[in-house]
Amino acid sequence: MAQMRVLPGQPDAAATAAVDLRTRLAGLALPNPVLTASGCAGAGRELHQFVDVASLGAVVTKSIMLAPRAGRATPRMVETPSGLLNSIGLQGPGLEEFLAHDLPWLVEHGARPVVSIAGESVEEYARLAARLRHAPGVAGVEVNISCPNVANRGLVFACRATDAATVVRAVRQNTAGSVPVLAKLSPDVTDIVEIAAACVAAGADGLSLINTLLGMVIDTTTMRPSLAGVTGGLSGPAIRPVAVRCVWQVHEAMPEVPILAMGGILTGSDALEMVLAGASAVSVGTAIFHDPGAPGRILAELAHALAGLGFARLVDAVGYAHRPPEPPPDAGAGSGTVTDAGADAPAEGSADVEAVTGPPQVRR
Amino acid sequence: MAQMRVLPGQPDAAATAAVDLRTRLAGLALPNPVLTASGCAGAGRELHQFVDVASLGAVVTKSIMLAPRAGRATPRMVETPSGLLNSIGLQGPGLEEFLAHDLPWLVEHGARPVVSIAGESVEEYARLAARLRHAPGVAGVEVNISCPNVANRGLVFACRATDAATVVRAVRQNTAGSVPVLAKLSPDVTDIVEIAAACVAAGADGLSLINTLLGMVIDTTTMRPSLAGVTGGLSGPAIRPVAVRCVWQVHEAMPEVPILAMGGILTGSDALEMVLAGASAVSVGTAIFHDPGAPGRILAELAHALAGLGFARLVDAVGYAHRPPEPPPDAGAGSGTVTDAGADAPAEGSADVEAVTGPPQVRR
Amino acid sequence: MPVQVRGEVLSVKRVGEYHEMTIVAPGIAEHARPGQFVTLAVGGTPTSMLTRRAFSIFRVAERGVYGGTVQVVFAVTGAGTAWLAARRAHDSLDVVGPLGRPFSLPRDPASATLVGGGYGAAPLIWLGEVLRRRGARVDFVLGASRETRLFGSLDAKRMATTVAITTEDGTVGVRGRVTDVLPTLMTRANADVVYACGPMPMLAEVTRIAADRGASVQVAVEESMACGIGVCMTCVLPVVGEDGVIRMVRSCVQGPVMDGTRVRWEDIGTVPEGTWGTAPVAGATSVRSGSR
Amino acid sequence: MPVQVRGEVLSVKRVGEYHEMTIVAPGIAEHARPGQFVTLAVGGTPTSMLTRRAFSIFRVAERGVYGGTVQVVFAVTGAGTAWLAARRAHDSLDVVGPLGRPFSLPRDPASATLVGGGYGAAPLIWLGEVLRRRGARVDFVLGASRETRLFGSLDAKRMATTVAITTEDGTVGVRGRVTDVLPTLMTRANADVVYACGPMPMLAEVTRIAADRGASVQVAVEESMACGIGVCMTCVLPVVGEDGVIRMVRSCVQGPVMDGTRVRWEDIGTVPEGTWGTAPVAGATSVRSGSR
Ligand SMILES: Cc1cc2nc3c(=O)[nH]c(=O)nc-3n(C[C@H](O)[C@H](O)[C@H](O)COP(=O)(O)OP(=O)(O)OC[C@H]3O[C@@H](n4cnc5c(N)ncnc54)[C@H](O)[C@@H]3O)c2cc1C
Ligand SMILES: Cc1cc2nc3c(=O)[nH]c(=O)nc-3n(C[C@H](O)[C@H](O)[C@H](O)COP(=O)(O)OP(=O)(O)OC[C@H]3O[C@@H](n4cnc5c(N)ncnc54)[C@H](O)[C@@H]3O)c2cc1C
Ligand SMILES: Cc1cc2nc3c(=O)[nH]c(=O)nc-3n(C[C@H](O)[C@H](O)[C@H](O)COP(=O)(O)O)c2cc1C
Ligand SMILES: Cc1cc2nc3c(=O)[nH]c(=O)nc-3n(C[C@H](O)[C@H](O)[C@H](O)COP(=O)(O)O)c2cc1C
Ligand code: FES
Ligand code: FES
Repeated sequence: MAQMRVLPGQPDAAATAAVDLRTRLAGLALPNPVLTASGCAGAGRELHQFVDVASLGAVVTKSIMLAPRAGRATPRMVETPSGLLNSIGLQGPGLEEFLAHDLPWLVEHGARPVVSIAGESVEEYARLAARLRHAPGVAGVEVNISCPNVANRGLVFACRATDAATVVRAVRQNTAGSVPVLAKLSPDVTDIVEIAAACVAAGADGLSLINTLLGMVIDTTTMRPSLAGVTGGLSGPAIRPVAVRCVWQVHEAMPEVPILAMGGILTGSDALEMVLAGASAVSVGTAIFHDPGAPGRILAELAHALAGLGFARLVDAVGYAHRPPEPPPDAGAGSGTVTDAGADAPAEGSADVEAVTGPPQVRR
Repeated sequence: MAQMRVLPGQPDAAATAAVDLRTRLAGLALPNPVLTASGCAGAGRELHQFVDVASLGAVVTKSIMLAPRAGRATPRMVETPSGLLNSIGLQGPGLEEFLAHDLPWLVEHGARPVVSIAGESVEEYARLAARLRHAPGVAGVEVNISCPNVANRGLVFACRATDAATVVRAVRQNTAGSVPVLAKLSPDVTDIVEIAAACVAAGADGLSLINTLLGMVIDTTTMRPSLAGVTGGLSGPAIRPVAVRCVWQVHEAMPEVPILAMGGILTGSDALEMVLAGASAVSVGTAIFHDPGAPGRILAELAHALAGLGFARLVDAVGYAHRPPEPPPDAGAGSGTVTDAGADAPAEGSADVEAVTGPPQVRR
Repeated sequence: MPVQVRGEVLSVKRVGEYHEMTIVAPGIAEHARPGQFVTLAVGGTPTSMLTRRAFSIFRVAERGVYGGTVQVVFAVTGAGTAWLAARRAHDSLDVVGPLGRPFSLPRDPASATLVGGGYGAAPLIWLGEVLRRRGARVDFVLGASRETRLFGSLDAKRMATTVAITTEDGTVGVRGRVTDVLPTLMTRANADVVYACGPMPMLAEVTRIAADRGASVQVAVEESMACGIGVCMTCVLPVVGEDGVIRMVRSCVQGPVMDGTRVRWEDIGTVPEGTWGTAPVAGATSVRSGSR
Repeated sequence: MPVQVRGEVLSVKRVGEYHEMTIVAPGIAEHARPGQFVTLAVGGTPTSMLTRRAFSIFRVAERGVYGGTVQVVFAVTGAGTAWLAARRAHDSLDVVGPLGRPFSLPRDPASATLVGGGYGAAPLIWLGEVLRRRGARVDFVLGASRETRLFGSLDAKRMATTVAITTEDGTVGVRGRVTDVLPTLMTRANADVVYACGPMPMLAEVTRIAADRGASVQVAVEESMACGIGVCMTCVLPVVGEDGVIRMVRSCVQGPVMDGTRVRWEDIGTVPEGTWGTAPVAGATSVRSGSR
């Protein structure tokens, strides 16, 4: 299983075209399931040079706060094995500037903007939501609750079910009913299902899984933390197994709740892994830094992979890995086949998602 | 910062010899700080073909249970980006066989055996400890509390401070006072400092940080979880930033508690990172699979790195990154140096731990 | 005893759909025996691929011009083998070996039938040469899905009494599988022992056929391995011991060569009931217990 | 507008302690201007190194035999540049560019002094050629720690009115730093504008010297970058705007070329008090707030 096949040949357009890629995140209908991850695509403008923002399922914008924010001191980033540790500190222009410039730009260019919001108090979240309510073009709201709650000794909202729920409730109450609210959870908790359930009970229409893992790197030449912010958020393929596990657990517990999955998605196969685990859509984050064309490439690869597995519709693959395994294909196990050891696996460069078991007929 | 420099040239012996590598884990005096990680070196015998077990700080053995254990079905392992996901299920011969064959072998070969124990109830841990009390040669006991507690709906002991503390207390009470008890914690918790504090209050002499992260991989060809055990433990360099963060947080909160650090250590520089974060010793796990000579190589590289930074003793480097940054060296910042951009960094292949700031004189 | 050496690639050449790589690896060639394997670190520095890749030793030369060499034959099936296929002469390679148990050789001259599927033929060619030198009769059955995945047939023809070839598409030899022709061949050769290397289902079937005919059977299994040296417990499969007890046995150190009749083929991928170490812990699972 | 292309390595050659790499990268050469950079993905597939490596464009050829080519000059300082240095002709390379703001050129013929430290000379050679073509007077100050880290002095001599060389060890030219000789040189050349590329402390000092003498100064900064295209906010430094307000400015899109006098050199690595966006959130930190 090549986990990080980068920039392969474009899958052929016919296969892509054959698969119905439409999906839904609660009330939000999307033309396809590949979105950008908050903080990894700005407000879409720069990325648009490499991928047409209108071609994406949606653009999730960098978490916006009420006021402009300078962010943290530098260094803000350090590369880690198959990962990235960042401590940006939510640098951004503040809500008013965002509404004046960024949101209209996205709408004009045909993108579906999912606006990520961040605050340091429940009231701040409520005000952000209320203000967004009157902004035209908001397709959805993602609530980044991985922020320190100043009212509670800086404890991150996402780390306590009650705190998380309070924020989500405030946002939900201040958001138009037609606009879905997604709660974005942190994996840095003992029981993510508990937090997920609390957010859903508080009105979240869907869940975004996962935010970065808290990590740290020490520079062995300066003997000090590499980041000015000391700790940072770990993202990229390194964390994908943790993300898949979170999606799996939450989907297992609440199969009816739509999940937007992110964490280390670098290829169409990675995106498919999330879909099979239970995600209705995926966000591409760190991969954009590695390959600015990643969202478009991943979408094409995903379509190709789905077609190869015999899926006619993306939605049929959502959560598929949770089904009990099907009986082995009729050419039973001990039947003395002389397939060459290993040689039947797809060759280098071809998609590693070719059907091995037959297509899952049951659903077609 | 090359994070994963594998198999470089051996650092020169002179530098290694110059550094005093002795360290202590609570009552346990070790000739050097490089140990094996539980489950990654069996009981030392096979590894001995590549690294003399007597030359290691200690050998931490595979977690042993009271009874023999078959472990989980296969597949038990899947490679992930810069990581490994495993679900071995604690296959092992059981305590009696371990005491009859494995422990004596280690003692005979001059190793210091730290015996890792695992159980499914507090009583099982207590019995393991009590039985070990009378076994000659046990240098220390590591308590693997990342096991499901059958009495508490299978909730892992390491996930609740009270459960963790109960186990540690039982083990401590049944272990000779001269033998240190290390509690090995899971990073899959909201607040690792809370669990650490509970274990220390319950009598742990030191802490082993960290066990694997709960993760999962789905095979996109079979569309089923890759591991027979569905979820597994994520290890390797992918998780190192999480491990460093845990060591940092715990050392910050309880600087007096000795820490044995593990999680993705692949080079001497990685080991040094853990030491600077607060570890008194480190365990090498997954790296052994990549490079069976890793423990010996890492020790040599660490000694070389310490010498390069001007440390005469390993113990002086423990927790060094927590000290306030020293004033910039006298050749002040804006002084117009025309060092070639980038070119002063150590060249390829040379240790990336050469002093950039002067040696930390303060401590010598 | 296995060693870890910094090897040097001498050559990589294509053989059908496979790659044949020759590596200067002093200290390994000298002690290797047929059926043993080496593991190679892949991906360069820094690599994202931590587990070493295992390959049967195809051949060794104890005194090449450059020191002992080891040859392996491999198919490109993923990123690790793709990286290996892209190596060039003089590239260095981290090699560990020889690992595992070799095929055991009959004490007296015997009739040996060697059954190889795809690249599984590689270690058997070497084994055949050793058997011939000891006076054994050697017959080969080599099979593959198609001609380009057949390996070693020329070498086999040079030494064997008979060589039967099967391909699934019939491009060369008999259309079908090695197990289709094996029974006839064993009878003709009056086989005392069968040696097999290839995909697991083939090994299971070869074992059944050989056992039915009263021949002893040694197979080289291929299980996914994390360490290859016996420390991790990844590569296990259920094997019945002389005491009749099933144990989860490490194929890297107690294999890869095993007595085929001892392997619980139908139970691979499970821990069969009654396996040593199952009783006291049956049913203990939890959401968070997958690991460690 | 930057593009992403699958480039092909044409050659890698050593120049002193540096590597000069020529890449066929159609679509990039055609639109690049001096001071811009490209980013390269490193490590192969699968790579453990996710961030692209940034390099100033040394030269472009719009119509090579093979299509537009881009040249970069780099020092091996870590695993990514080591991987790049090991590339060979025909290897493929993922290239994004041209990125960032180029040096802006004086409207009228002027006297320009170009100051390069180490490989920082690379983009200045190209800039010098462009300035010469526009009729400017060009003088160079090139410095390095030692001769083998000096880049571009021959090219500089071919086009410049004067070329001053400094090395810290005195192996060639004046023993010392570029900033030691810059003041004299500027006076002699009657410099209107100074262009500089090199380590950050050098840029700070060059800025001070140029500003003192009333020349305008453009510097190409080198900040650690995660994306290189303006989406991540990694590469910021404090810059004073025309309105007098300090902002944390992205050097990948609002640089790398900046007006040296606008950069708050002494505050790099901090968020100076009063920076736009600091007031309302001052002091809000927590153990778990490092991320996101
Ligand atoms: C004892 C032994 C001998 C072998 N001999 C040969 C040989 O002579 N020629 C040859 O072509 N192949 C042989 N194999 C299989 C070979 O190890 C795999 O094809 C190779 O590891 C695939 O690596 P990859 O990176 O290309 O594939 P990936 O699928 O990307 O590898 C991912 C992980 O799965 C493991 N893996 C994948 N396929 C296999 C497999 N079939 N068996 C075991 N582990 C696997 C890899 O080692 C790695 O850990 C042997 C395997 C074993 C255990
Ligand atoms: C706009 C710009 C132009 C540059 N032009 C050149 C050039 O022409 N020639 C040249 O040799 N170098 C240049 N550099 C520096 C070059 O990008 C780094 O030397 C290179 O990224 C180091 O990679 P590595 O893997 O070898 O080092 P590592 O230290 O292993 O890299 C680890 C991480 O740190 C980053 N990093 C390390 N050093 C630097 C640095 N000095 N500046 C920015 N990021 C760094 C890497 O990009 C990577 O993300 C430039 C940098 C920038 C930002
Ligand atoms: C540089 C950077 C900035 C980020 N900023 C935000 C943010 O503002 N809000 C948010 O909810 N998540 C933020 N994230 C987290 C990502 O949206 C995503 O959840 C995480 O990186 C995992 O996905 P990935 O591995 O694909 O990057 C950021 C991640 C990175 C790397
Ligand atoms: C295959 C495997 C088996 C392990 N078995 C155990 C175990 O029995 N007991 C234990 O406490 N930790 C076990 N661990 C966890 C390691 O000891 C270590 O904490 C973890 O792998 C992180 O270190 P590393 O990244 O260096 O491997 C195991 C890890 C692996 C990879
Ligand atoms: S592969 Fe580790 S024990 Fe066999
Ligand atoms: S490097 Fe990402 S914004 Fe500049």
